[in-house]
Amino acid sequence: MDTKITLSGLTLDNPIIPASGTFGFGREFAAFYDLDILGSFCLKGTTREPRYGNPLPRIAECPSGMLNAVGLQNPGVDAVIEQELPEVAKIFRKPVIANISGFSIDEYAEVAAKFDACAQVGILEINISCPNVHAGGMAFGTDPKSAFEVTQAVKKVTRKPVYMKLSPNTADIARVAKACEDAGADGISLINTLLGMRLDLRKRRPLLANVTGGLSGPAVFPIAVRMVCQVARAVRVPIIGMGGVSCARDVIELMMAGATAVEVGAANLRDPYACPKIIEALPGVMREYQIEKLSDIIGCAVKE
Amino acid sequence: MDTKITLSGLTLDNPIIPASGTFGFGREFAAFYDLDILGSFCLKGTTREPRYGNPLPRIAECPSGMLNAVGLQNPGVDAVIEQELPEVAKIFRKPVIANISGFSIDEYAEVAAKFDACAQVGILEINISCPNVHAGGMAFGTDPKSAFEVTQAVKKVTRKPVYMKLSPNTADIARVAKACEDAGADGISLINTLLGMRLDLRKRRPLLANVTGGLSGPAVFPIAVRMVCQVARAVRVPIIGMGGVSCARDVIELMMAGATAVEVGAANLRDPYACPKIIEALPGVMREYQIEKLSDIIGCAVKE
Amino acid sequence: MPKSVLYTVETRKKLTHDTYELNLSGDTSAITKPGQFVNILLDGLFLRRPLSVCDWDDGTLRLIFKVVGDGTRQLAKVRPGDTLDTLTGLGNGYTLTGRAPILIGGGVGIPPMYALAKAYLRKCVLPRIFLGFRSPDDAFYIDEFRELGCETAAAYGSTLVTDLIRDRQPAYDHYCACGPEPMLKAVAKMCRGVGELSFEARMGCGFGACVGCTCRTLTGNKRICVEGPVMRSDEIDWEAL
Amino acid sequence: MPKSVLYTVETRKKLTHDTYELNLSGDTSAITKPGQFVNILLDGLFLRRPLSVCDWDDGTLRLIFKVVGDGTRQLAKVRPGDTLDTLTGLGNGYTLTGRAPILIGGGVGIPPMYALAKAYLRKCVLPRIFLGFRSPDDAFYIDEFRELGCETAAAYGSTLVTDLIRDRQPAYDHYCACGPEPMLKAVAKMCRGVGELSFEARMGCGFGACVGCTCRTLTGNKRICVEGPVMRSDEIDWEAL
Ligand SMILES: Cc1cc2nc3c(=O)[nH]c(=O)nc-3n(C[C@H](O)[C@H](O)[C@H](O)COP(=O)(O)OP(=O)(O)OC[C@H]3O[C@@H](n4cnc5c(N)ncnc54)[C@H](O)[C@@H]3O)c2cc1C
Ligand SMILES: Cc1cc2nc3c(=O)[nH]c(=O)nc-3n(C[C@H](O)[C@H](O)[C@H](O)COP(=O)(O)OP(=O)(O)OC[C@H]3O[C@@H](n4cnc5c(N)ncnc54)[C@H](O)[C@@H]3O)c2cc1C
Ligand SMILES: Cc1cc2nc3c(=O)[nH]c(=O)nc-3n(C[C@H](O)[C@H](O)[C@H](O)COP(=O)(O)O)c2cc1C
Ligand SMILES: Cc1cc2nc3c(=O)[nH]c(=O)nc-3n(C[C@H](O)[C@H](O)[C@H](O)COP(=O)(O)O)c2cc1C
Ligand code: FES
Ligand code: FES
Repeated sequence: MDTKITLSGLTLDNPIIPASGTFGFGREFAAFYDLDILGSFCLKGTTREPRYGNPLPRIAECPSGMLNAVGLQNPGVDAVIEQELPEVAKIFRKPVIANISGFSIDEYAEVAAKFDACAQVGILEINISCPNVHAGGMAFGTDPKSAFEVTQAVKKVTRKPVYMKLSPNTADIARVAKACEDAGADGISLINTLLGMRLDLRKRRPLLANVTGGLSGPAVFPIAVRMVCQVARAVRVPIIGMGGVSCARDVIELMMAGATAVEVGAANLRDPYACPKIIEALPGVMREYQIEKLSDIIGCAVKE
Repeated sequence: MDTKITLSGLTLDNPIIPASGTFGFGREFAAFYDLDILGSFCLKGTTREPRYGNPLPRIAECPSGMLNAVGLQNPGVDAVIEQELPEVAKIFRKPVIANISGFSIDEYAEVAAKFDACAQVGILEINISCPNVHAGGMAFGTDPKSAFEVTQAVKKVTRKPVYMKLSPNTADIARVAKACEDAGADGISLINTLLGMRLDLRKRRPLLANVTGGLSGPAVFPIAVRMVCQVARAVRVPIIGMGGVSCARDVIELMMAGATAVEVGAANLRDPYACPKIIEALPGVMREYQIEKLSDIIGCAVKE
Repeated sequence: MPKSVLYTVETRKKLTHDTYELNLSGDTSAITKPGQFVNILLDGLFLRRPLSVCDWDDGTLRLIFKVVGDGTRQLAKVRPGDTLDTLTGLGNGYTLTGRAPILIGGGVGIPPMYALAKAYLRKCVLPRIFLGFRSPDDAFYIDEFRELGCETAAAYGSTLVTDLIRDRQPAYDHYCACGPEPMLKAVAKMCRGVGELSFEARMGCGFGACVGCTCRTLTGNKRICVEGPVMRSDEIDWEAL
Repeated sequence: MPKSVLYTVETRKKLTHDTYELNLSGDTSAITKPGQFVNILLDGLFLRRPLSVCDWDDGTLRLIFKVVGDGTRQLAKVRPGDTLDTLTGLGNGYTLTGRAPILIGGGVGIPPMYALAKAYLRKCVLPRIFLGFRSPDDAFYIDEFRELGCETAAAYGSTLVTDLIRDRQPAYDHYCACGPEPMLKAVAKMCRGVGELSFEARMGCGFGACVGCTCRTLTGNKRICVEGPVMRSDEIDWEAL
């Protein structure tokens, strides 16, 4: 059973990567298990400045999923590099994926340039689901043009592989992915959360202080499979698939849809052992579906 | 307890309306209960020509939901009017909602004109999630301009209230809704299904013969709440909300988000008694949330 | 007419490494013909799971199923006293045609053949039974059919039920089959005259509402859950399936 | 250090029309302080449900909860022998400061006060207890606190626990409170000195990973599930809550 996969020259022992924002900087999970069993892991979304994020409540329950409106709480890129990365090094010996958010193209580039200097960081994942303050607040990721610009700006300042993380809140995700590839992206990550909302019926107002939040968890899995497939058909660069993955079977499904690696998000919050359980179950499920080498199945079910 | 609501002059005893495509022409449900307890019901999506739809399999299980790729199977508008409507009249004495699909603006208008002559039909619901064969196959409903054009064309041929049914597979549903309102729509219905996909891991190919299908059921409810709210803030015409409704509490939530009435889709397939159960539970839930008159709460939680 | 019934689990029996028999109690008045099916709601799953009626009488119902996924896995764990939210009396069922029928079942297509055999016997017609299994380890119910008094033959692995029938050359005036599609096709191709075949489809509802199971036939569109699952062999459009 | 434990339900007891006590057995070694909580996974619900530790010893754990929604409704139906997938030993807990503490609980904020009272008693400190309930029908555990030997007063409806404390004028050098936010605010405003308050928040994980529960305080951002739920009254930024 060979579970190795390769992302832009970086070979991972297995395709399982905890998703940004659901794994902090790994510390809380290191209390439960040895993080080195993971393929890699994604750091919390990082911005130039420290951010508190949105007021509480930030979390709401949904059928087979959850809403979050954390709002990119993070200590800012300098603190992440100076304080968090050295701590991460103590609990995880493989390269990590830095996740970068920004509200302007400059901010993306500036944060990327700083992470470029960190040996520990293997891949930059650029989250373009944030509202673009310079273009009326629509997310960078819903518009191919701004997706192109962010990609280009980040590629200029780093030699690390750049993976653009796309928002599913768009009518044509393949176009956005293609724009990123055209601008030089080394890979595509998808999907981020779907915009959702719940109400507090008693108080007759939105449950989340931020009004809307991002939907993730198994509920979004069929959408993730579809989008991974669409993007896989549109681009040649590798894809990190995610969205509702909760078991080894889901990993196989996203990979057959075109993902080279798979991030696991909300499942970590529900069950801190979600990733180790998936990694443990993988060989058995591979056997069940007669898969010798995991990298063989990438996109096998959606060839046109 | 007053559960009455009014849609463009049509007063319904309660806001519960089985959604198009999940209720056939009512016959199967009439075997389970008296349909006259419903507010109204939505006929199967009807096209100009009879359609077989997509090959099997057309259905896939999802977490808290399902995919369907029925592909608008229907006997065509003439058969619906000549054969089905008289049968419907035997089991349902209130006005029904006709649901119209088309692949060109002419087709929409032609089918709408035919239903305009049917006294039994109280509202025309125009499903603009279908691919526009004249505009590269993108759905009418993802583009404000074609949504405007369909609305205008249909309004020209009918004096019945016209409700435009929107697709959620778009980055800005409020813009599409606004375009429909500008073109004279009397109301907005939303949401149709989200594009999803599942794979058959054993066969290594898409589970649905059509490759992709539409996701519905509780999984999509938070997205429906968000979109109903966004549209409620963008337009003044009444909204029929739907997407994942499965209990009376969900009805209240969608109404507080801005819906005047609520359609129930996939829940009918899972449990043929879904609608009667919801209608029975409504007064109790109204009491719980201190609602005297259901029409009082429309949009109450999302006033800006 | 379909009906919604809450059945109570009476017994659960393991028949093979992956196949189980459930005996349920509850209202069976909606079941009128062998070949009909029920559709069961299970915790945490959205769609119901269709299973053929294997046997029934006034107040009891028997099902046999193979564990293939989440739903059947859950069903294999029910305990006596548990209840199952079920739509019952679904589908058309077999017509009980003929004086010398052969009944052909493959794998989980075997269960409905049991109720069918009993129904023929009640009409004083003695059917012959042909069963196909993947391997001897997968076999079940051979003895049960024999106990009914029916001559029963079983094929395993690469020997197909059709081989069996070709070998035995039974005299028959009608045939009824249920099993995987390739088996149904082989049976229809080989057997003389018009028979009845029972089909499967992924179902959204099981009672005719969603047209999720509609297939094309030579006599028009048919919902497998209402106008099927049993269809005449001469109406099948094998190309369109 | 949090731990994942499968607890077994030993007993379930109805305390009031909507409030239940559960006694569980299983590994409690992760629980070190009163005021900590556990987070329970329930069938068909995505997020775990946080509940305060009401009492614990080596191998047993007691919870008290009020039915308010789907999760607690399901929890009210567990039967002895059922198991609960639980993260245990979460949060910081109370510090057991003071020689004459008053413990103030409102509604479902009362359960942690029970373990806290016992912990003080083990230190030979006798706390006084002030409890607030919506109505006499909602009252529970008054006798249990008295059986510990603690002077226990209860307020109902429009009489608030703060009224009670104002009336009784207890001598105290520390206070600990848990209950709805308006109560905590009133308590902090009225009570002398620095006390400890336990807060609630909607939680994505309960063990510090999602920062879904982070609140602003005068001493920086704090995750209610890790740096809380118990916080010092002088660090709360009441405006920011
Ligand atoms: C009319 C009819 C009668 C049947 N009778 C029997 C029987 O008596 N015994 C038996 O073991 N099986 C029978 N089946 C097949 C049985 O329905 C499936 O094995 C079962 O639904 C699988 O569910 P799962 O959750 O375990 O598998 P999963 O693969 O997890 O199911 C996922 C989805 O696919 C559907 N599905 C998967 N396989 C099939 C299938 N073969 N046919 C239809 N839908 C499927 C499920 O219903 C569910 O919606 C019958 C099917 C039909 C249509
Ligand atoms: C640290 C902590 C300790 C608690 N201790 C107790 C206790 O000992 N006894 C008790 O009865 N209750 C306690 N609560 C409140 C309890 O967690 C909620 O009543 C419960 O989660 C409601 O779940 P539900 O599914 O019944 O309600 P729903 O309203 O259906 O829950 C929906 C979602 O909102 C969350 N939620 C709802 N109400 C609250 C709340 N008040 N606080 C936090 N999350 C909420 C749920 O966890 C769930 O994620 C505590 C909460 C926290 C944060
Ligand atoms: C609490 C929470 C916080 C998140 N924060 C971030 C973030 O900072 N950056 C980012 O790119 N994605 C963030 N995400 C999105 C996830 O990384 C992931 O794309 C999404 O949740 C879908 O995967 P899932 O369904 O497995 O959770 C967050 C998700 C959750 C649930
Ligand atoms: C099997 C099936 C068939 C459908 N057919 C139609 C249709 O013909 N026309 C239409 O406008 N919507 C159709 N829909 C969409 C529903 O009317 C509804 O918009 C959607 O399912 C969301 O609601 P739900 O989550 O309650 O199912 C169909 C949905 C299902 C599940
Ligand atoms: S399964 Fe719905 S019509 Fe047959
Ligand atoms: S609930 Fe996730 S950090 Fe507190």
